[in-house]
Amino acid sequence: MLFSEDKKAIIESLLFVSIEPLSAKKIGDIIGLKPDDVLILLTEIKNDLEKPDRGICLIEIAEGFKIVTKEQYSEYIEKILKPQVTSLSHAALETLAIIAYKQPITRAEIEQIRGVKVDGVLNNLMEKLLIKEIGRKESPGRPIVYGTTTEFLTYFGLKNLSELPSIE
Amino acid sequence: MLFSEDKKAIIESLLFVSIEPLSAKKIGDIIGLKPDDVLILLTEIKNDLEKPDRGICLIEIAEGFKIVTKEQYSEYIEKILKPQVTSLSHAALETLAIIAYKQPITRAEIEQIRGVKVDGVLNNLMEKLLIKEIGRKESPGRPIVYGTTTEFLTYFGLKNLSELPSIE
Amino acid sequence: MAYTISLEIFEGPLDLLLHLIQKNKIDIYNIPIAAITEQYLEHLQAMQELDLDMASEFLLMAATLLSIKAKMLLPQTTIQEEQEDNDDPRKELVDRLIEYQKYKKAAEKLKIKQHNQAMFYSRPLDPMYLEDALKRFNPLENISLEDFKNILSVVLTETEDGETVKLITKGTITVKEKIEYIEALLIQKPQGILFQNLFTKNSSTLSIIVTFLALLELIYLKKVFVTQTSNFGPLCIYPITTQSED
Repeated sequence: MLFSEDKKAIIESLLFVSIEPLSAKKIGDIIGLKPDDVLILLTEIKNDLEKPDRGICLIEIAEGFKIVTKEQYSEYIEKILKPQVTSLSHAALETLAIIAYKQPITRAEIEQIRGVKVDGVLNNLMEKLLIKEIGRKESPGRPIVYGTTTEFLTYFGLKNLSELPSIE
Repeated sequence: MLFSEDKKAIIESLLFVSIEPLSAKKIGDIIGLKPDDVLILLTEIKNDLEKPDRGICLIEIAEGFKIVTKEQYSEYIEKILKPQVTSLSHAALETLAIIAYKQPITRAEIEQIRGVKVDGVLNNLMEKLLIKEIGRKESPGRPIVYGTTTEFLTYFGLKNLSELPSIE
Repeated sequence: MAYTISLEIFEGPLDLLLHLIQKNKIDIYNIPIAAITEQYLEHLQAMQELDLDMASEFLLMAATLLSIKAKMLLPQTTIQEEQEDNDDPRKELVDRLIEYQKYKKAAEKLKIKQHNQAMFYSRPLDPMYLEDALKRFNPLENISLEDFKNILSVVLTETEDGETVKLITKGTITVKEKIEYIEALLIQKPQGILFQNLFTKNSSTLSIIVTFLALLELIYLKKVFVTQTSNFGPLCIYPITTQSED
């Protein structure tokens, strides 16, 4: 074994309590290892969890790593926790898709594509932390431009924006 | 093996998502096993977690079982959770500085200096144990006066208030 | 009513047009504009009769369709220089429909991803750990005594300059809005949220009070539960689970 068992144990404990996905760099900073070495240990943990007597798994999501329950056990989990309702309206999903693929984008540009006003939808998406204002466009009126957040990636199970499904 | 590996995996997934301790009976009800059989599997899980490359452990608490991180890793856990704890805003720091140097001071006097309402900020500082009510002023309405706490001194590593740098 | 309209709510004129195109199995690049315009206007009529809250965009599109229809009825002879593609009055509309359809499909794909991701459960925030971290947390950690002193000096100088800062609070915030806000956040963060994270540092007192009232209402409605492990400890808010404690 290259590293002390200790390091692997610490990584497990960190993944266990963290709400946000943890990057290899962040873990490395905390436990004093290079990101590449952290990645080796993360792979070991990932493999350990793949055994059939384990109920959780390590996923790569939103530029980091996170432990979650295996999907086949969701029916049991839902006897303890409320199902994670997927409550985005059609309008919200469409708007979110436009922002995700065309960010940075202004409200007017979104409205041009959808053909309807989107003020309400944008507020709703911002309250759900799925989008945020990421700056202003250098054009008359300097309109606000919007982009997606880390929570957006987590919500849709994406590692990063390049994993968005192809639309062509 | 007495039971399918599946059952053990489901128990792990349930323990993972539950922050409340789970009783053997409750787990049994969910996965369709007798409490005694659940106990056997819980013991197996407990033993698995005792290995030195694991960062979490199974504890029995309040008539139930719960997974927690191993105590020796708490210093690392803190580093992960710290960002969750909001640090002081500029408004809070300003208010704290005014109180530190001008104590005992009433809310109205602080507002006079800062030019804005400070109710929220005062509550925040009290919640963080940085200031406290230290009495009432002998003036109309007998307003509450505020001062700093022992914790405030501790955080700055001061023996007493006279060690605050002079502002002249 | 001569025909029954489905109560499908269209997200806008483009959505309705795409629906008509699909229903009629029409080639999007060669829309029979007269027929589609007629159907579009019928829908508009029905929406008005049903007193649906119809946005002005629907009327604007109706005008656009009628204008295209009129152009197509005119003889195509006038100016010979304008070539094929450009002189089809439908082109701009078709381009918009194609673009819109692209994102409609993307939304479908995202919906599937969202659904798949909902099968994975995270561990909720455990207040026990937070409590522990808070205890050892020094809110003044990164502030030197010198900085601290300077902060006061700046405040005092500003006051002497007679500069008054006016706080303009935003209009009314209703308990209902805050309830919706908290519920939305909890859907996003089913593992729980800290009470203090419901505000920004700029939140007004009114906003904080209204949020607290909203939280009380949610507790009363049994939609959330709140834990606090010690006096002045952090308040954690969780969505109510379906199980009953035994």
